[in-house]
Amino acid sequence: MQSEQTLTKPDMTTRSSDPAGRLLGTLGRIRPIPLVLFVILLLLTALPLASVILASFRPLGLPLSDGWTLDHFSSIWSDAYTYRLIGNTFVFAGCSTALALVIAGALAWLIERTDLPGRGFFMAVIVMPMATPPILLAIGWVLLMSPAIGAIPKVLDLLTGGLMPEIPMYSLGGMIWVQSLAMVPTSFLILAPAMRNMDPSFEEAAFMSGASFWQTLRRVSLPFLTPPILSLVTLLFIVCMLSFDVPAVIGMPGNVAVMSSEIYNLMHPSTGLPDYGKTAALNSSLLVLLVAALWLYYRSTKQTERFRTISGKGYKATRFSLGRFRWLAIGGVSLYFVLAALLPFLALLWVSLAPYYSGFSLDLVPQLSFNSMIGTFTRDRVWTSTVNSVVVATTCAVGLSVLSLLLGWTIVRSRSRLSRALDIMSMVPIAIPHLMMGVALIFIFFSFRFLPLYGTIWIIALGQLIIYLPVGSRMMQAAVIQLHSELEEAGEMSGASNFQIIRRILVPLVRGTLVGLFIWIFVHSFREFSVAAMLQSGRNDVLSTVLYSYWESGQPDAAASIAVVMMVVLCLSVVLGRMLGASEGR
Amino acid sequence: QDLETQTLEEVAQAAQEEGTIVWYESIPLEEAEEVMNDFLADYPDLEFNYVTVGGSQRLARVTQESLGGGPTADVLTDVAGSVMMMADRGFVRAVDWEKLGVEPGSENAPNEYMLRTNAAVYVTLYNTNLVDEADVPKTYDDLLDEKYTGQWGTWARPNGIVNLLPAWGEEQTREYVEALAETRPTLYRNPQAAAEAVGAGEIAMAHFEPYHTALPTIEKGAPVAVAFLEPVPVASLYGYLPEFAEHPNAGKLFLSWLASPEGAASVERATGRGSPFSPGTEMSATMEGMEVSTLTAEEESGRADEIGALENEIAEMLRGH
Amino acid sequence: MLEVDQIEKSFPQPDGSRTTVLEQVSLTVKEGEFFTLLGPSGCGKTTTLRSVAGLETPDTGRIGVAGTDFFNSRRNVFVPARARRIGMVFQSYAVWPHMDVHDNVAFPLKVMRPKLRSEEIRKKVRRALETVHLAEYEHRPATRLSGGQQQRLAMARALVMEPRVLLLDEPLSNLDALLRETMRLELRRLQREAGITTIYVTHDQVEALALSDRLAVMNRGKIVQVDDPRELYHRPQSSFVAGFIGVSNLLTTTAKSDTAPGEIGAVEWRDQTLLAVMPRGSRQGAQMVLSVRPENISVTQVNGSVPQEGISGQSNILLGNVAESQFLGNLTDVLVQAGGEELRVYGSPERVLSVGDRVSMEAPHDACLALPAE
Amino acid sequence: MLEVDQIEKSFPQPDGSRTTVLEQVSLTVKEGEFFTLLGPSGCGKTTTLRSVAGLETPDTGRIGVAGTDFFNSRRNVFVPARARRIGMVFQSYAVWPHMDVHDNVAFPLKVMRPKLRSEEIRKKVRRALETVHLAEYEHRPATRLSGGQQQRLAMARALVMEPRVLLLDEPLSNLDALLRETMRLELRRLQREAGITTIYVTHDQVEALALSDRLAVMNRGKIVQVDDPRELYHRPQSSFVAGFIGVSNLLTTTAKSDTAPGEIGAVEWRDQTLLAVMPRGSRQGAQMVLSVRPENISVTQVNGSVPQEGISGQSNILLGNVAESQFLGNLTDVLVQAGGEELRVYGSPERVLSVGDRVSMEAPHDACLALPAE
Ligand SMILES: Nc1ncnc2c1ncn2[C@@H]1O[C@H](COP(=O)(O)OP(=O)(O)OP(=O)(O)O)[C@@H](O)[C@H]1O
Ligand SMILES: Nc1ncnc2c1ncn2[C@@H]1O[C@H](COP(=O)(O)OP(=O)(O)OP(=O)(O)O)[C@@H](O)[C@H]1O
Ligand SMILES: [Mg+2]
Ligand SMILES: [Mg+2]
Repeated sequence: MQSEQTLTKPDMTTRSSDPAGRLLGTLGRIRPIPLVLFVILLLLTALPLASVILASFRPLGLPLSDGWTLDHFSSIWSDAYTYRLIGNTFVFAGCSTALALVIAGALAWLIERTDLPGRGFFMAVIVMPMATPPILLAIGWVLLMSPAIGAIPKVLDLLTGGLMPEIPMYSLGGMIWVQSLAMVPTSFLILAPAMRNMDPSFEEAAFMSGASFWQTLRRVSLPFLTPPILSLVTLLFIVCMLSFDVPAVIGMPGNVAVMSSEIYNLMHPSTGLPDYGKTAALNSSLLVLLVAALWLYYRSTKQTERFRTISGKGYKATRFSLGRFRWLAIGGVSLYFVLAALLPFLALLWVSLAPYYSGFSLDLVPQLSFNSMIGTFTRDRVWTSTVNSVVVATTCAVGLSVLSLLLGWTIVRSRSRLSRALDIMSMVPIAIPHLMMGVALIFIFFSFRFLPLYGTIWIIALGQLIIYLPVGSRMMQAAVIQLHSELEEAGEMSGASNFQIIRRILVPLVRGTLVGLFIWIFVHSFREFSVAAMLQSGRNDVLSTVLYSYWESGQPDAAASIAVVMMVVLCLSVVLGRMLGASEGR
Repeated sequence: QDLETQTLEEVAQAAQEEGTIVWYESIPLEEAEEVMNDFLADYPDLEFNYVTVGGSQRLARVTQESLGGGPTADVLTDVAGSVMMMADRGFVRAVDWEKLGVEPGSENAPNEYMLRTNAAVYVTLYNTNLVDEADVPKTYDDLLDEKYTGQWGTWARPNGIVNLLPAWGEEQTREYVEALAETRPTLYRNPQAAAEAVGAGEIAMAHFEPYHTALPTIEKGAPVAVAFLEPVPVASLYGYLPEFAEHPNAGKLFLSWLASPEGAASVERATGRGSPFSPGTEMSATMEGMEVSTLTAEEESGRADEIGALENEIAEMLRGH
Repeated sequence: MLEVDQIEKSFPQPDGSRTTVLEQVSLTVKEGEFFTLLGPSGCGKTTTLRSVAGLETPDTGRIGVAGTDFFNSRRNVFVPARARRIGMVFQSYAVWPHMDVHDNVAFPLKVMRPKLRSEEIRKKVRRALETVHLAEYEHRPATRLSGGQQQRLAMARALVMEPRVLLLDEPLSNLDALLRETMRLELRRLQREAGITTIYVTHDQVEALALSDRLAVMNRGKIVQVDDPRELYHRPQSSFVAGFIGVSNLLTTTAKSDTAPGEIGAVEWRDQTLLAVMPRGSRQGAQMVLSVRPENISVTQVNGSVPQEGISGQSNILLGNVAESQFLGNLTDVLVQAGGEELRVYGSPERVLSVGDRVSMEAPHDACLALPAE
Repeated sequence: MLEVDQIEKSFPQPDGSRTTVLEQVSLTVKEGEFFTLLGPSGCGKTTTLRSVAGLETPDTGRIGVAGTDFFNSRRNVFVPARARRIGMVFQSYAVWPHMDVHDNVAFPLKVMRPKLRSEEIRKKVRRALETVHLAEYEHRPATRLSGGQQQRLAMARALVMEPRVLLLDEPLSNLDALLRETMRLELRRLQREAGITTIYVTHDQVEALALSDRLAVMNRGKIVQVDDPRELYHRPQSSFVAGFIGVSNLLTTTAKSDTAPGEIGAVEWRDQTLLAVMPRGSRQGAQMVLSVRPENISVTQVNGSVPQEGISGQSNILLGNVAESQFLGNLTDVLVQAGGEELRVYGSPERVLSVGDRVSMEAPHDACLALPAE
C-alpha cells in the first residue's frame, strides 16, 4: 500500500557560491506560484472581507463612511428576535441541507453505483435544474403549490374530491422543499465523484458478513462518505444561511423569518439606506461560524486521505444490480427531474404566455400567446444584455477555472502553511452575501482608481468570480486529490517546467472536472443578479438584472419570457458540457 | 455650500457642453426611454446614460460613490429623509430653485436641496372576481372586518401606513394597526408581488399599495381594480442633484424638467406614477377633492429616526409579533 | 460439499456486445478441502469466486452447497450473498477503516438475527482474534495495522461467523515477499485448524502449490485441469499448464513416430533427436511441445572435451552459451542460448557461470514431457 | 559518478514534531553500475531516491553527479529536478493516461530547450520504443497496455532523453509473479545495453540479488551494509541483513568463548553446543545470533537409529519434528519444530515428509554464521 506523499517543490534554478547567489538561492526556495496566488487571493478575498468587517463598525454601515460604533453588534445581539431568527435559521438550513443531501445522495448512488439504465442521460438531467435561478424556482413553486391558486392543490382537490388537506406552501416546509431542490445539482456534483471513488468491496464485505442493504448503508457506506458529506454540509449550510431568494418569496408571505430574510429586510428598507451596518455585523458573526465549519472541514479531509490510502489494488468498479427495482429507480430520478426542473419550468412558461400574472386556469388558456415573448426578444436591450451576459459569464468561468485549477493544485500538492492559508482564503467569500460583495467592490474600486474597471462588465465578472471562488477551489481540490502526484513528478523528471506540467499533464487529466466546473460557473454567473445589480451602470446591463428589473416592476411576462429562454439555453449548455466532459474526460 | 443660482437658460447652455445625463432610477429602461424621449424632444443635443438600480440599493450605491468622491449619478430621486441625509454629508448641491422658475414658497421646493417630482399614492387593490362591488371597502374601518381575515396582503414595509401619521397621529395609527394585524395579512417582499398576488387571485385585496403597481396588471386584463380610502396616504418623492455628479448642469436641467407639469405628465404616461401635487397629471384630476395625508419634507427629515422606528414597529405588528 | 455446475457468465461491453467470461465452469469441492483456482490475470477466477459468494449472478448453471441450491438458473433460484453464510476475504482486504479491530470482527455478529448477547459477541470476537494472533490489537484503529495484520483481520472477520465455506481472493498479493511467505504458512495453519472448506484464488503458482489440497487451473474462462499439486506439477496435461505451474522450458518439436500414451518416444528439435515421455501419446509428424523444468536440467561448463548433443544414455544433452546469469541467493538462474532459443536452468550458487560461457545441459528422459501443441 | 554525502531528512508530523527519515545516508555509485537500495517498507528508500531525483530536498548533506553539485546544504545549492537530467521510473509507472504510447515517450523531447525538430523526435522515440520492444504499440492509448507493457513504456520515457542517471522505484512490484521474472531479465538487459548508471529501489531481495552490481541494505533510515550480492548473501554483517537477504533461520545463542574475527567458535543454544563462523569475533557470554540458511541444511527422516544432537564432524546436527510441509514444485518448504523454535529447511520435492515426522537436520559449520545480536 502506497502512501501518498506530499512534496515541497522548489521551482527555480539557482547555482552559485557567492553571497548574492546565496540570497537568490534562498529566494529560489520560496515557491513563486503559491506566492502569486496568495497575493491574488489577498486582493480578491481579504479586501472584501476587510470591508465587511470595517462596515460592521461604521455607523452608516458603509466601509468608506466615517465614525466608529459597536451599535450594530449590540443591537443585534441584545435583541431576542435575533435568537428566534437563529433558531428558525438553523431549522431551515439544517433541514434543507439534510433533504438536499438525501436527494443528491440517492441520485448520486443510483448514477454512480448501480446499473441504472441510461445513466449518462440521467446525469445530464440531474444537473439541469442548475439552470433555474432559485428565485424563479421559488416563484414557480408558488404558482404550483400556493393553496389559493396552485395547480397541484387544484388537481389533488379534483382527484380526491376535496378531501385533500391543504398543503401549506408558505411555510417552513415549503421553504425547505424549494431550497433543497435548488441545492441538489451542486450537491450531486460534489457527491458523485466521492461515491465513484469508493471501493465497492467495502460494501460487499458487509454483504458477505450477512448485513442487509440498510445495515450496510448505515454502518459502512455512510461512515465512509463522512468526509465529503461533512464538507458538503458545511458548504450547503452556509449557503442556506445566506441565500435570501427562497426566504423572501416563500418565507415572507408565510411569516417565517430567518436570518437571510432578515438580511433581505435590512437590505431592502422602504426608504433610506439599506442597513449595511447590521448586515455586516450579522455576517461578521457568521464568520465565526465559518471558521468553525472550516475547522470541521479540515478534520474531515484529513480523514479523507487516511481513507484513501487504504484502498487496495484489486479495485474494480462493480455496480449494484437494481434488478426489479430499476423501474422504481428510473421513476424516482424522473420524478426528481419533473419536480425540480420540468414543473417550475412549465410554471414560468405559463407566466410568459399568460396575459397577466396568474395561477394555472383553464379560462385563461384561450388568451395564451407568444406576444410577450416575441415582444421581449425584439427589445434591443435584451439582446445587448444577453451579449454582455455571455461575455461576463464566459470571462468569469474562464478566469475562475484557471484560478481554481492553480489553487486546487497548489493547495493539494504543497501542504505548506501558505497553501493552508490559500485554502482558508478561498473559502472566505462564502460568508459574504452577494449584495455586500457589490458594495465592497465599489469600495475597492474607488480606492484603486487606477484600475478603470468600474462601470464596465469586467467588474461584474470579477465580483462573480469572487463569490464562486469557494466552489471552484473545492471542486478542483477534489479533482487533484484523485491524481497520483507521480503523474506530475514524471513530467518534472522529463524536464518540463511547471507551466508545461500544468498545461500538458494536469489540465488534460482533470478535464472532466474542469468542464463541469466551467459549466457550473457559467450557469451560475449567467443567472446571478445581486452582484450584477449593484455593479451595473448604463452600458453594462446583464440579462439577469434585466430579468430581475422586469420582474420587480410589473412585467412578469417579460421576465418569465427571458427566464424560459434562459433556462432552455442554459440547460442545453449544461447537457452539452456534460457530454463533452463525459466523452473526453475518460 | 454655495447656493447655485443660474437661470434655466444658463443651465441649458452649460448642459449642452456637458452633453450627457447620468440618471439612476428603478423603472425599467423601456419606461425610462419614453420619458427621456419626451425630454430630448425639447433638448435634442443631450444624451442619456440610464442605469436601473432599485430603491435603497440606489441610495447605498450613490452614498458609496459619493464617499469615494464620485463620479456618480447626475439626477436622483428619493424620499425627503434620504435626501436630507445625503445633504447632511454634503453630497447634495444647494440650488436656488426660484431662479430656475419654481414658484416660491411652495411645498414642491421645501428647501434648496430638493424638488418634488413625484409621489407614491397608497390605495387598496382588489380582485374583482373575489370581491363583490358591494363589499369593496370604503373606509379604513371596513378593512378591519373579520371576513377579510387571511384574505388580504400588503408590502412587508408599511410605508403607506406611516404616511397616515399627519392625519391620525401616532397613537391612533398604532391602535389601528393593532386591530388590522388581527386579520392576518400576507406580507410580500415588495408591493409588486402583492399586486400580482391580487391579480392572480391568491389574495382578494392588497392595502397600502402604491397606485402604479396595479396599472401593469390592470392593463393586461387582470381582474384588478383600485379603491381610494380617505385620507389617502401619499409619500412625496423628491429629485436632487448629487455633489459629485459629472454633469451637474445637465442634471439640473433634467430635474427641473421632471418637476415641471410637462415632465410630471410624461412620467405618468410612461410609468403610471402620477403625482397628485402636479396639476397636469391625471392623478391630480382623479384625486381632486380627496383628503390626503402626507408627511412633509420637514417632518420626514426632522423625525427620520422616529419615523423609521415606528415603521419597523408597525412591520413587526403586521408580522404578528 | 460445494458444487458449481456448468456456470456461464458474460459481461456487457461498452460497445453493446457481450464478452463471455466464464464458459461451462464446473467444480466440486469436498468438505474441509483447500481448493485453489489458479490462472493468469483476467481468466475469470474472481468472477467464479464472486458467483459462489453471491456477489455476481451467473447467466446459467447451478451453484449449491451441501445439497441446497444457492443459484439455479433452471429453477430460478437465487439466494443473496448475505443469506449464504459464506466468508470472504477480499483482495483489497476491505477492512473498514472507520472501525477498530474489534468492531470490524464484531460486525458480522452484530447484524446477525436473532441478536446475539453482547457478551457472547465479545467472546467470539476474542476467540477469532486469538486464532489469527491479533488479540493484543483488539482496540487499535484498523487503519493503523500493517498489511499482514490487515489481512489477518479480514480473515478473522470472515471466520467469526463460522461460515460454511471460506473464499479467499488473492489475499497475499498486496504483501511484500517476506511477509507473503510468513502469511502463507499462517493461512494454511488457520484453515487446517478451523477445518473449513476453502476456495482460494491466486495467480501465483508457488502459493497455489504450497497451500492446496487440489487445484484447478483456469485459462480464458475455462477450467483446463483439476488435480493435486504434485500431479499438476509433474504431469501437466497441456503445455499451458506446464508453463503456468512452475517454471518450464517449452520447446516446439515434431513427433518422430507414433507412440502410445505414457511411453517414451522420440521427437525432433532443430535437427536433434530427443527422447521424452509422451503422456497422451502421439502420431508421427504431430507438433509436440517439449517441456523440461529448470531444476531437472543439470548444467556444466564445457572446458576440454565437448560432449555429443542429443540422446546419451538416460538423458538428453544440449549445448549452449550462457546469455544471462542471475544470482538469486540459494541458486543461480541461468539463461542459456541453444539453437536459437533460450532455456532456463538453475546453477548452484557456488559454481559461477559467466555470460558467454559454453555449457552442456543434461536432462533425464523421464523429466522431459512431450505435450500436444495447442 | 553519483555521490550522496551524509544526507539527512526529517518530515513534520501532524502533531508538530518532526520524524527523522534519513540519517547520515552516504552512497557512491560508479559509472554504469546497477546499484540497488534494499530494505523493509518504510526504511527510507524512496526518500533517498527522490532526494537524488530532486523531488525532495534533504535537510543537510550533499548530492552530486560527476563533480557537479545538485544539492549542497552548506553552499545553498539546489538544482531542481527538471534541470538534473535524471530519468526516473515510478512505482506506479505514472504513464500519462491521456496520451498514446508515442506521446508519452515524446514528452521529454518536446519540452526540451532548444527545441528538437519533430523529425528527430520521431526518430528518437522510435529508437526508444524499439529498445523496450514496444515499437508496434506506438499509437495505442497508454491505458490499453498491460502492466508489463506500461512498465516498459515508463522505461522508454525515462531513457529517451538519454539521462545521466536512471532511477527505478520498485518498478516490478505491481506485476504478477510470472511477468515479474520476465521483466527482471528485460530490465537487466536494457540497463546493460544502455550502459547507464542506475539506482534501483526494492524491498524484494530476490530482485535485488538478481539485478545488482552492488547493493545497499537500509534499515530505519540508515544504511546498514553495502556490498555485492554474493558478499551480502554469504557474509551478512548483522542478523538484520542475514534475515532480510534470502531466507535465514536465526537462533539466539550465547558465545562460549572469546573468538577472533573469521574463526570458528562455539555457541550455546538451548543446552546444545554448536560451532559456527564468527565473522566479527566475539567475547565469551555475548549474545550471538546464529544464522543458517535453509538450503544449507540437509534434512533426513529419522527411522531407526537416532543420531546424536550437537556437533558431529564438520556439521551441527539438530533433531526436530515436521510441523508443516509445503510443496513448492521444485522443492518442499519444511518447517521443523526443534527445541521450541521453528526452523525452515528445504526438502527435495521427491522425498515426501509428512507433518509429525521426526527428522534430523545437518548444517556444515562454515554455513553457520554467528552474528552479534542487535
Ligand atoms: N463487471 C465487469 N464488466 C465487464 N467485464 C468484466 C467485469 N468483471 C470482469 N470482467 C472481465 O472478465 C474477465 C475475467 O475477470 P476476473 O476478474 O474474473 O479475472 P481474474 O482471473 O480474477 O483476474 P485477476 O487475476 O487479474 O484478478 C476479465 O477480462 C475482465 O475484464
Ligand atoms: N511527506 C512525508 N511526510 C511525513 N512522513 C513521510 C513523508 N514521506 C515519507 N514519510 C515517512 O518516511 C519514512 C520513509 O518513507 P519512504 O517512502 O522513503 O520508505 P520506503 O523505504 O520507500 O518504503 P516502501 O518500501 O514502503 O516504499 C516512512 O516512515 C514514511 O512514513
Ligand atoms: Mg481477480
Ligand atoms: Mg517506497
